[in-house]
Amino acid sequence: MSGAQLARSQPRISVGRVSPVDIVLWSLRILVLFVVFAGTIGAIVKDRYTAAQWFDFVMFGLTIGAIYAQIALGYTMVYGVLRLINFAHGDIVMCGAFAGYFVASPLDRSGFLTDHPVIGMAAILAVAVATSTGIALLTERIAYRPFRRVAGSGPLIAAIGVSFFLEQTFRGMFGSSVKSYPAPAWQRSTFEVWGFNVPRIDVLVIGLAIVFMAGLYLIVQRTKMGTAMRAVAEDAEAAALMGIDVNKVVVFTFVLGGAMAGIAGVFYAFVYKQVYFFMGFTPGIKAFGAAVLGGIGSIPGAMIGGVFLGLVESVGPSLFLDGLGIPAPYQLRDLIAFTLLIMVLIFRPNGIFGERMAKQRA
Amino acid sequence: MTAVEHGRAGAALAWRRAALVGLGFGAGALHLAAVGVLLMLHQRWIVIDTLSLGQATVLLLAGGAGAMAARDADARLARGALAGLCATLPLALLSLAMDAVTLQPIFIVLTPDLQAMLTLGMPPLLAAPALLLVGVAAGLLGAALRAIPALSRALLPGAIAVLIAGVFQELIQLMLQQYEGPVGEARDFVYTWEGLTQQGAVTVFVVVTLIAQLAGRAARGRVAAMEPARRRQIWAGIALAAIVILPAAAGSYIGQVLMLVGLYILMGIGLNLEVGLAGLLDLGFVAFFAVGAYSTALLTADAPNALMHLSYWAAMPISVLLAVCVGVLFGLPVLGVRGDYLAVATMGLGEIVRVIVLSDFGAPLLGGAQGVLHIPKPQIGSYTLSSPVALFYLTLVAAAIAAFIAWRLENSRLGRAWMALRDDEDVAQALGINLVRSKLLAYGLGAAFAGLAGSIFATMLSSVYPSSFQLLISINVLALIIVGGMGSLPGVVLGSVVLIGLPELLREFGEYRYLFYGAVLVVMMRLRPEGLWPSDVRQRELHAGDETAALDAGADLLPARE
Amino acid sequence: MAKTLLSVCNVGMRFGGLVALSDVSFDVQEGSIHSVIGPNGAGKTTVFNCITQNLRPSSGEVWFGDERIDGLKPDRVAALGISRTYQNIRLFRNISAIENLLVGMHLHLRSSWWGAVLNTPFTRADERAAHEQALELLQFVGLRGRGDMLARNLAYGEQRRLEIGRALATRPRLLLLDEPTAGMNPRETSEMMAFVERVRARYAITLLLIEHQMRVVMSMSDRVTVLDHGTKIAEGKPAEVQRDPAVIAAYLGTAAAAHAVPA
Amino acid sequence: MKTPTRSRMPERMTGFRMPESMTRSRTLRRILLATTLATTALAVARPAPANAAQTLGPVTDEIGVIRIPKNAPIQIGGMWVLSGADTALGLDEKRGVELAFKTVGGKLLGHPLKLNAEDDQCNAEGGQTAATKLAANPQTVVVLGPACSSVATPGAPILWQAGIVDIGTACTAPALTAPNRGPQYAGFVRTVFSDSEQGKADATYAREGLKAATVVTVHDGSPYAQQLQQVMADNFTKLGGKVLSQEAVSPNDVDMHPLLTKIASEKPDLIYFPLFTAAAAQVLRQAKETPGLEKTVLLGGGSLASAAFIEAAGPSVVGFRIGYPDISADAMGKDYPNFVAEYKKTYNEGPISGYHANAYDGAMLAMKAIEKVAKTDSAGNLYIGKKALRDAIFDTKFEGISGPIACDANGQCAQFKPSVLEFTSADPKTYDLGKNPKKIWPK
Repeated sequence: MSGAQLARSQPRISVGRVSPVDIVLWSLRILVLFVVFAGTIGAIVKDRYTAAQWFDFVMFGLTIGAIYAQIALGYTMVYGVLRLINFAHGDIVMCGAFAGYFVASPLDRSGFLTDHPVIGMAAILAVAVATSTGIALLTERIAYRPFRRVAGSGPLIAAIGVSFFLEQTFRGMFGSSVKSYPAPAWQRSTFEVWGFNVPRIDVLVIGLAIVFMAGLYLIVQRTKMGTAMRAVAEDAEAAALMGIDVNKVVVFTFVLGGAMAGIAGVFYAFVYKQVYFFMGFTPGIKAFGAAVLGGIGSIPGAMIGGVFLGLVESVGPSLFLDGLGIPAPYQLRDLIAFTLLIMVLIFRPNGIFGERMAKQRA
Repeated sequence: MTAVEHGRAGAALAWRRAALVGLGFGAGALHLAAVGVLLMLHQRWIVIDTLSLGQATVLLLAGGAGAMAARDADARLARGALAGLCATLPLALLSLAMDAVTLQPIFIVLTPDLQAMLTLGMPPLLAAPALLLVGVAAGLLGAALRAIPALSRALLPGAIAVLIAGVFQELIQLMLQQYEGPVGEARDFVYTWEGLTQQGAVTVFVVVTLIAQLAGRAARGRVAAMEPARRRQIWAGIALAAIVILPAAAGSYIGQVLMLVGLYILMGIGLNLEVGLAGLLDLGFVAFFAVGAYSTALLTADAPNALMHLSYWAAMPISVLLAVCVGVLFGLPVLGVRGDYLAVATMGLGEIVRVIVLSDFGAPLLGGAQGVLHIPKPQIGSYTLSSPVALFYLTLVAAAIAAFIAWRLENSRLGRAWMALRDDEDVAQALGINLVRSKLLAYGLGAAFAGLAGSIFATMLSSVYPSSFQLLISINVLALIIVGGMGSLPGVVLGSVVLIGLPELLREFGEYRYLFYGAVLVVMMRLRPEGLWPSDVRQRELHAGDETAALDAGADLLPARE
Repeated sequence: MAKTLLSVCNVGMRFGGLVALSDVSFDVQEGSIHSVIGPNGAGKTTVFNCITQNLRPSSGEVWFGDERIDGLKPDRVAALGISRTYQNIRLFRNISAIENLLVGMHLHLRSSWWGAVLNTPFTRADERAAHEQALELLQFVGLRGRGDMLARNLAYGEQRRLEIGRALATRPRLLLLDEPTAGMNPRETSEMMAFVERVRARYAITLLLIEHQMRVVMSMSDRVTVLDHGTKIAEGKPAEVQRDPAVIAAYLGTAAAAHAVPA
Repeated sequence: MKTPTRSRMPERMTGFRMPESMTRSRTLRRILLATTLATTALAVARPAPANAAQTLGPVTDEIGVIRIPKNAPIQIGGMWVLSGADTALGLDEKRGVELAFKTVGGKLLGHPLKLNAEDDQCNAEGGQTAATKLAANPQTVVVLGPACSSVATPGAPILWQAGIVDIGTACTAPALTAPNRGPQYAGFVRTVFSDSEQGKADATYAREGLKAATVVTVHDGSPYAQQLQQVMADNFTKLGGKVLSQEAVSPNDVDMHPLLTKIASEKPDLIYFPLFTAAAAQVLRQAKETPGLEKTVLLGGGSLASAAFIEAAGPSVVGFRIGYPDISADAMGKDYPNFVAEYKKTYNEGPISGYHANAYDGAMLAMKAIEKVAKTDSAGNLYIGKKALRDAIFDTKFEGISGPIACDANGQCAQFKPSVLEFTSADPKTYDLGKNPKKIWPK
């Protein structure tokens, strides 16, 4: 039964037709809701955090969420067009961050990044985007194109292979140590919004992420290539019959996804200051979760899903788990993320915001 | 266009292809150099003071390019030479570049050592052409081997034997190490601890070439007469026999490696029920493995947080049962989730299990980061199965039982229901197949095998740590059944040997294990997506029904078609 | 008059805002051939899905014999004796023809999975009987000797017949055929008609048929229901329906008009 | 519908497809039989295990003698994590050993030294395989490593069963050298301190040096960090302090802000986080940006004493403190600076993790002990008694570059003198134990 049917069928459950499966699913919902509500009430009763601290939680969530959102865009577009979970997308983010590092580091040492922040950042972003895009295209050409028409798990496995390959290649070439991104002074300063202190870099990341994502949205919605992309996502065969060059569309998709990955990589590195070969894996998986959350194939969905995931991850442990008195709640942060992902997959496989993707993708 | 022009265009195209093939191999060589593999290989001799593994790799790449380029009928050798040239070109350029600028601050492995390897100590301006020349020679040789079958028949077996003897020298020496007397002397003649001696290499080459010539002539007729399926079976039988005998003969290390292979076979068989038969893509399989391991640990260990102190044999069935329960619990919520989404959902479930096992939240029961220690080994009477070889045979028995069960299930009513589910869930349901029951059975039975593997794993290590239950395990198991051949039992065995056994045997290159792994996955998917040993098209009408059909002949004379 | 086997009462089906069926009712008499016709998009296949519970009707009731079946799971419906084929053939493409039939017999095999593992005599007997029946059925649908071919490698007509064979393997009392002659030329169509007649003769089952080709409908059906835009516009004997002004109106102006105009 | 079975049906016909191997191939059955026989024969005829009393050449030993022919290398095993995310940790130690070999010119007693380094993947199963492989090589004299206690736990008993001593180079779990560690660990020593001492010292510093009344600890789910923070927390309580909470992160986490905000709400005097490079750098950096933690002292663990950590943490590292064995001139070997210079020269980067010096000392310990017990016969062959070597290792005392080395009865060889170091510069090139970070306690 597809998710769409499941969702529809829920309200029609009548006594006598309730199966054990339904009972399990309902108890699952009740359990999660219980944890959320009891935890929240507990946290409110404990009253441990000040308003400024809650604001900080939200701000951190928005920042990481904005980055998740950008990575999620790559997943969502590729999945939309190719029905492929590009498992290596997180590693393409890593490639961008690495490329950016080799520009940012000398620029910072020479003082250029402090003196000319805009030009410096543009240069870093440009190199990162170029690298990520190039590698995304290479992987598409070498590893994914042969699977264009293959169903089953082959493409997913190839993508996993690409992921390992990229990680290990970068480890081999640049070493396994953690490299530190520069932190010019202007990034570290904070300013005040409604009496709360906000780090400038966070605002910059969120702001630029919105700008880039809006740009992407316009490209997909307004340009000829974007229209072709949506057509292929809807029905690749029909689109090919209409004279759309599917190859070109796929390449274009990877270009867009790679570019967003490069940008996300640089932002990620500027916020968290570290690059190393394994850095892309975890955010990659989480961003995929964000894409599913928002309804895979939907660009606004990926954005909202990313931000939502970031918020839940940031606020959740303090709000739900700490409230219940669970020790070391931040160790269970991934638990919250994955529970959210699974709940969405079970109960709303089209995503919280997706509607149109109904049948063929569930 | 005239025919001549056509021919000319075709020839130009073939030349271009040869160059491209060469450059492709060259890019591979460059990649190996840049990530440090080449240098690491260079530090290992195949034949001492003569040929390093790194040099052999470069030669093989150039030779391979030559052989690939020599596909067309004419100008084979010349094209091979071109391809060989192109295959060494990137390395030659790299050596020149390294001479001009220091690349090491960015690319950490582009060290003077690598430069020394590429130039053999010569000045770069001289070394680069020399390298290209070597490439041309290797390309020529590769092309010649392809073009002249007699040549390859004469040279290849010996060369391959030398290569194997060199690459696996550590392993072979370990196996021979326990023998003294003539075996020991032969060993010392052929090997030193660094690799093959020169006289050893020559000996191996000559002996193997002779054997190949003699045996080849004798066996070719008989083997060729056999049908391919049967030939494959014989080979499989021999390979299986080798797996069974080897640990007893070769000692604990091989036993240990094959034991890991056996555990993965066990898990592969389990996952194969889920993915190969029922089509339920599961990336959270490691959770069942963890449940099996932790149940055994908590039921038997001499640790403060252990629940009981049962014997291993009592704990094992309980562990399997618990794994089945968790499998069913896993399956219940994701019953309605399909395809790639299912993969992600199960991956999430697997990660949840790992996070809980690791967490301080679960620590009072599960031991948290410190794991559970002091798990006893299984005992039969007064004999303790403590050596890797003994435990290997335990695993082997478990795997054999699992394979038997899986094979019986595959050909049963339930197996058919699973295959129907895999192909079309809606139709299967419309034909009266109970989805909930069938899927939960797939999860439960798959989990049983993983739980069994986990249980053996726990007693093998005498300790369990949460770090042993990473997502990587699930990916490994999935990859091995796909590399082996989806839905095929021999494929599972083959996949485990290639993806688990081989990297274990080449542990000295462990640093690059996952690079190899990634490359294998991609290459496999491109060249042989159906797997190394795909499941046969199952012959059910004619094989089981032939006799009936023959008996019925004459009784039914209805036309075959309307 | 024979008794009613299937009764569709005021069934409606909505997809979000889209109304696919509204208030459709008809009865199928035991032993008859009943056809559902209508222009493209009239909701014929949706009716089938609502009967087999591949879709749950949004409103109304479906009765099979004395049992109300709407809201049941499709496998329960199949167990009660309703089986179907699909407009675009949906065989299990990656298993052999005979295995397709064996899957169809799933409901009537009694062996359990552990019986299979232990290879009990009961399981063996069960499987042997199933195999024999499958061979018989294979013969009946004219595929004897082709049982080991993967279903996807069979010719189109063979796939159609195999799909019917698979539906028969569940031993239905009511068989739903969704455009069995779709994509066939006149000769193949005649063969298929003869085949369907043989099915009815041999298995004594009730048939509910969706059909586009009027020749088939008019010559085979005992009774015809006409749908248009999700509502029933006519029902009756073929000849009556043919004369019905509403039906003619529905078909005129569509591509199918040529077929619909009475000969 | 039950169709009666036709009597004409041959018995063989069943619904199942018999595997061809069972219906058709007699050859396979023969192979199967031969296999069983061969296995049994081999299992019976296998050579006796290595660890029995043995006399070879001039040496007699209770558990066996290793004979190294003239010119053959002395084979030293190594097991560290050499792949995956923790590669830097293991590689750093492997390099420490390689440098130790280099200082003696790559030769010992006229035999070349050969390091057989195995990847243990920093997990128990990897350790089991690595140890089994090293133990299977009868020429393995001694094994250096591992870096991870979860490797040593299954690995050391396997090695000792073969009569091989394992010198741990960074595995700090207290249980490994506890008095009740069991006879299977009799062959395990380590040239690195135990967490219990480190944790105790850190707690003492926190109470006495810092006068901290409250602490929050953070670990990353690794056995090392979890154990260390637990020991520290227990001792801190014992000394009259209050542990506000014990937090944890996962090693790949990058966003520590929420955690630190939570910690800030508890207003601790001290945050103790003995994490590894990546996560520790994040905690450190982000703690500086978290309001409410301005006055809180941060204290890290010994795994952070490396240039790589300075590189990863950037400017926030200045003023950061770590608990570490005392490496001031009087406590620490004076050769350490030379060692670092050599390291940089050889590997073109500064030390990439924190335990290279312990590994170097482990290798030196092994070589000194070998020199003591090895005997050469007239033909130039070298003989080493296994039990004698073990005893020699326990007896050897010397000044290592990580401090004095001398083993107690339980195999604890690194003598622990506590100290606290403070980083003084954010430039990785200035990394120099003693200067950056420099010792600030005890004064």
